[in-house]
Amino acid sequence: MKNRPILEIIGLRKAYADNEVLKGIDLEINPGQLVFVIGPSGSGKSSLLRCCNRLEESSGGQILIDGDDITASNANLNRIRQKIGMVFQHFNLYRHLTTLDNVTLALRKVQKLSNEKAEKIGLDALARVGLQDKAKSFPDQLSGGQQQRVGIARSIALAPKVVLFDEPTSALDPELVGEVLKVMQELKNDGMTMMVVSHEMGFARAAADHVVFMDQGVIVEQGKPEDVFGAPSQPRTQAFLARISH
Amino acid sequence: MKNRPILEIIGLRKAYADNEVLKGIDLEINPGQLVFVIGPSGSGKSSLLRCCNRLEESSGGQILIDGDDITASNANLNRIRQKIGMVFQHFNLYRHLTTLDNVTLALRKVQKLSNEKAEKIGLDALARVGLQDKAKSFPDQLSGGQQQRVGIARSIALAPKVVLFDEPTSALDPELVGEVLKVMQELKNDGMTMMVVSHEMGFARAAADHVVFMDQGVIVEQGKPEDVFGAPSQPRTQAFLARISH
Amino acid sequence: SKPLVTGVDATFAPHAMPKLGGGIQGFNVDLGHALARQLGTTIEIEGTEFSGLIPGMNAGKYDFVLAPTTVTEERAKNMWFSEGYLNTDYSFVVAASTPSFDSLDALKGKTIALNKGSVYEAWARENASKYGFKYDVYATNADALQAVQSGRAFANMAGNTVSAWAVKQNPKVKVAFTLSTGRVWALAFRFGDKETRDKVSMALKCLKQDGTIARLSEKWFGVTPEKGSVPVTVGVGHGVPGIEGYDPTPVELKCD
Amino acid sequence: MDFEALAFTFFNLNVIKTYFPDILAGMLVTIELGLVVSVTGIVLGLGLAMLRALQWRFLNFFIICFADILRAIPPLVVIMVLFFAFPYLNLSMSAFTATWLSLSLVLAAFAEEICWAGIVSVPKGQAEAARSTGLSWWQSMVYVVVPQALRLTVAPLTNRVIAITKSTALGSVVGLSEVLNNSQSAMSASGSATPLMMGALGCLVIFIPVVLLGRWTETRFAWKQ
Amino acid sequence: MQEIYYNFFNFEIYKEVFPYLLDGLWMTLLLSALVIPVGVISGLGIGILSITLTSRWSRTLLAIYIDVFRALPPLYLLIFIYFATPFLGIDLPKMLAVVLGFMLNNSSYYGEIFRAGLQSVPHGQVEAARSTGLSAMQTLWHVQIPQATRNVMPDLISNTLEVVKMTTLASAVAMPELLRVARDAQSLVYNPSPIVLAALIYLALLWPIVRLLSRLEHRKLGGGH
Ligand SMILES: Nc1ncnc2c1ncn2[C@@H]1O[C@H](COP(=O)(O)OP(=O)(O)OP(=O)(O)O)[C@@H](O)[C@H]1O
Ligand SMILES: Nc1ncnc2c1ncn2[C@@H]1O[C@H](COP(=O)(O)OP(=O)(O)OP(=O)(O)O)[C@@H](O)[C@H]1O
Ligand SMILES: [Mg+2]
Ligand SMILES: [Mg+2]
Repeated sequence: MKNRPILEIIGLRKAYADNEVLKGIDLEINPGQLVFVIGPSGSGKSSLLRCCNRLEESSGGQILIDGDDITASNANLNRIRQKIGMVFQHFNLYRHLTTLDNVTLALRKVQKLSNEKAEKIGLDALARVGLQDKAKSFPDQLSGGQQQRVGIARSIALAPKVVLFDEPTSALDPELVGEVLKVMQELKNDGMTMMVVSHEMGFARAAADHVVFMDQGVIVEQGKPEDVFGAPSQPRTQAFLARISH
Repeated sequence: MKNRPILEIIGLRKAYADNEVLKGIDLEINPGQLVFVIGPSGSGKSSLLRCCNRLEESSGGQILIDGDDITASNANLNRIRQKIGMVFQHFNLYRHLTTLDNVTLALRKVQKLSNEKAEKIGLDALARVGLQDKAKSFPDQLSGGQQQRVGIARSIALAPKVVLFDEPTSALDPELVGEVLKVMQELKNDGMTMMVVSHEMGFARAAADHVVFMDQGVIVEQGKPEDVFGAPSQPRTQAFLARISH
Repeated sequence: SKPLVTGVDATFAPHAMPKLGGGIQGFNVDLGHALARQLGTTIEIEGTEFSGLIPGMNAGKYDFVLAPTTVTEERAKNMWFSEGYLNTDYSFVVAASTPSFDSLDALKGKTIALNKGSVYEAWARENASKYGFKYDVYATNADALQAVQSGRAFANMAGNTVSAWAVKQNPKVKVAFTLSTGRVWALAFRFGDKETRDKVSMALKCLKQDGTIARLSEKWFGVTPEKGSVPVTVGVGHGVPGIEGYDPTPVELKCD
Repeated sequence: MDFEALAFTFFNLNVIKTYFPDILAGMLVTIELGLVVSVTGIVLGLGLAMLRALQWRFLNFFIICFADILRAIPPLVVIMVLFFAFPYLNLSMSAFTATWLSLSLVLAAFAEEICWAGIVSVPKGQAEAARSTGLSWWQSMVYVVVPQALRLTVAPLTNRVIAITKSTALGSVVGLSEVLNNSQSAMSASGSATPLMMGALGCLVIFIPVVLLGRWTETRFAWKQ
Repeated sequence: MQEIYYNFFNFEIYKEVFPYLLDGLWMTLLLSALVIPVGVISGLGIGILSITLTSRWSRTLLAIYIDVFRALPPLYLLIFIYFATPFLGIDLPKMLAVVLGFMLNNSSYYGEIFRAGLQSVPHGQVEAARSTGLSAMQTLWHVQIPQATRNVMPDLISNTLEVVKMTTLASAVAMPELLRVARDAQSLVYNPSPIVLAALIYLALLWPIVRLLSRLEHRKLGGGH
């Protein structure tokens, strides 16, 4: 079982009405891997991530998380979702709750932990992102970088098997990007499995185990970062990489 | 008069309550120049721009636009503001108006042009940013890059003497940044005077005539882009440049 | 036995009005209690709005309407009445400084103020053009009288008993003229509810017979009814003669 | 179930025939009053909200007091004071005027709060963009901020307009013959509860279009995506 | 001027009727304590239905419910519920009838307010909550409702003020509250001072609440200078 991938995406399809935006995606993520997904706007990157914890219903294929099929109609969604964290571009912190309450809400309400236990775990998670002293602050009192770090703490507090990041730094001032990437790097070092959609190529080169280039709903090219970035084999990949490094 | 700067900032100070965020800024911008302003978050870049068209009241010093003192208590604000355009980080397009109406509102209401004249000028401005076919669209129907280009059209439609850009691309997907920078480059080629706050160093190297590095309310270093970026003389500048190119 | 339940509109002094210490009082409230005593039972009298009284009675929430109700042919199409227990004449109340008058001609060109939904409103509607006056209707008689005080109306027309009370309370107004009408106040019952009507009417007859009504008139209006007037004259049948719902069968008085 | 008795009480045909004209006349008064109250109330409320956006301390204090007081006291009292007390100051007004003015003030108080919330919700950048192109403060309010604010206010304003227009019934204290009063008068005169039913139906006829108009406006002015 | 004092600010009458008005105040408080929570909770239910129902039919039915009960004058609703139900063989206790009548009316008003509030919560909030495993109900309760409530606090306050004042209608089914008691007292002394006194009591009761709640909102101005 050691070799079993944590996340297995098999022939995944997704259509909005008549518009098919994922046209059969196959992807495996092994424990401890950081998979980096790039691709032009509208290529389906977000849709892929959102299908993985069923924020969107897929229209075909399967997604297995640690062996559980999240696309099954009888899947215990709320349980499986605990295994798969998600970090959003716009943080989506609960504005009415303190940082700590943001992090502990699911612990208290889904895992039904006592307040003390949840708080302990929550403070640990905040410590991992370097924000234990902001536990009592509200999101509106934090900078964007801090908010995103709380967003990360919120998802790792649940001890997920894999965390999905959807452009975690693209709503941030360039100066604040670094602090978030640093936290992600530390998670990676601690052995967390991650799938990251981002345009931070520098980070991808440094931290990714595997890079996936998507376009128009299919995986066009994938491989080690040095291969995909250094010597892309597909013209579409080449064009894209040229474009974003204006 | 040919040599007279279009924008002259003389000993500008700005305080929010007790917190002085601009501590005597002196800066001149000559016709056709593109001045690039960089600096860490909170250093006062936005405050500087906002004082220039008096969205904020300065607390000391003078700002002369084409010879008119905009900080004078009897300044005819609405007239002077026509001479100085502003492009915002979050576009700030009027959501309830079409693209064309966004561009023509001030022409119709401030310059009191007839609808036909205003439309003609508006369509010209939209054409300059490559969006004449989106005249009847609403902002929510456009991509971020398109919205920002409309924002630029809105300010150049008034034929300003100088346009201020406050992080015009930092709310955009990396893929969309290029199209906005391209428009800015074209403006520069057409001889528009501009002051730009941005983190797009590549663009600064290519297009800026002059780079200003601010920190804690003062100008720490300034000069040609190759000097400031290539061989910064101040430790603060060096640290900042190192930080944002993680 | 089950207590009688009824309601009054407590904005109708001195027939029904609040007791400042709590509860309600007035001629009709006393009348209600006397009726109950006569019937060997008790009575619950609720202070409510006139709008709630008629639907309340039809719905069976109230056994009858105790609030002073002037008998009219029109109302008799939808409810039954007991015989009258008081005459109701119409008094015109004016500002204290206005001279008294002795005929309706004095109203020519003037505005009078009335209580909404009252017989006075109906009267005014019929007679407005004849005497050349205008009229406004107000939510309560107190509002109508306020209109006179504010100079918005020349006179307020209301039942003589009510006007007498108002004048006693408020030295800035006075009764200028009283019009006799021959109308009576009676208890109102559900249309066709013969059993309750006959039972309560019988008790009313007894109260006339033993002088209770006359005593209440003295207590609340300071007026001793003349011999032969409605408060002291027991009618032959149940109801008001000449009005729908009248049962002319002579009634044999049975009072305990 | 006693349908016959129910019908006799609430759906008495004879009574309906007799009082139909009265109810109709009352409906006209309600519609007329409702229309003028809505217009003046909303315009006044919007104006106050805009003035409040000027943020002049002294003025704001009065606007807030106005809104608080008129929202907290029963409109009945406002009507009575205007109608009965003002004549002593030689300011006499008709029942219609007094009711119109009072309800307009009350609606203005509510509308001010609603519009203010709407104005606050428009991002600061909108006004800044307008100001930076040379629009005056007033122009940026009128052409940019308020049109966007109003979208948010349609739903709560509809609620309030209906509620306030229904309280035209309070006009009865000053002798105004609108639909609810006429139905109550008719009930009292006829001794039947049927006119109440007629009044209620009359209200439905008047207000359902208002509600539908509110819903329509809301969808019509949703942001074009 | 003296006339105004005599008729509206008559301290002797104030003193005389004050204890009596207090009885009415208790009834107002009691009614409010029952009617407001029921209205808010049922309104929340309607608001939640408004954003969750998807089928055309159920949405139309809900809209009809909301619109009819917003359009019907609550006085008639009360009268019909209390006085028409006996014909159907149901005998509702007074209190229940009042609560039910107000519930029908208030749930539509509060329902529209909560709908607007729930719609104003960004969808990302829901997604974040669901992605951590919170169920739909938990998301609603812990994330959407608290934020929605904040966003529509001004409307909630305004509407609640209206509801407190509206409890006066309960006097139609013989539950005399503050304003009604003041009207009775006015008719007793033939002087409108008790009404003004009642208004002052309302003001004393409601104003602090309004101010306090407004404080909690932390609203900032968006409309630039
Ligand atoms: N809710 C939706 N309804 C309909 N179409 C949608 C929806 N969400 C996304 N799409 C469409 O699906 C396609 C893929 O969208 P997706 O957001 O997955 O792309 P992306 O790669 O994440 O792009 P970006 O870089 O802009 O975030 C796009 O064409 C988009 O218009
Ligand atoms: N309205 C305000 N009230 C009080 N302080 C303010 C206000 N606006 C800005 N400041 C403060 O002024 C300082 C300078 O802010 P400014 O926005 O000019 O910086 P900046 O260089 O544009 O930063 P960024 O890169 O984050 O946009 C900061 O410390 C900020 O907190
Ligand atoms: Mg995306
Ligand atoms: Mg800035």
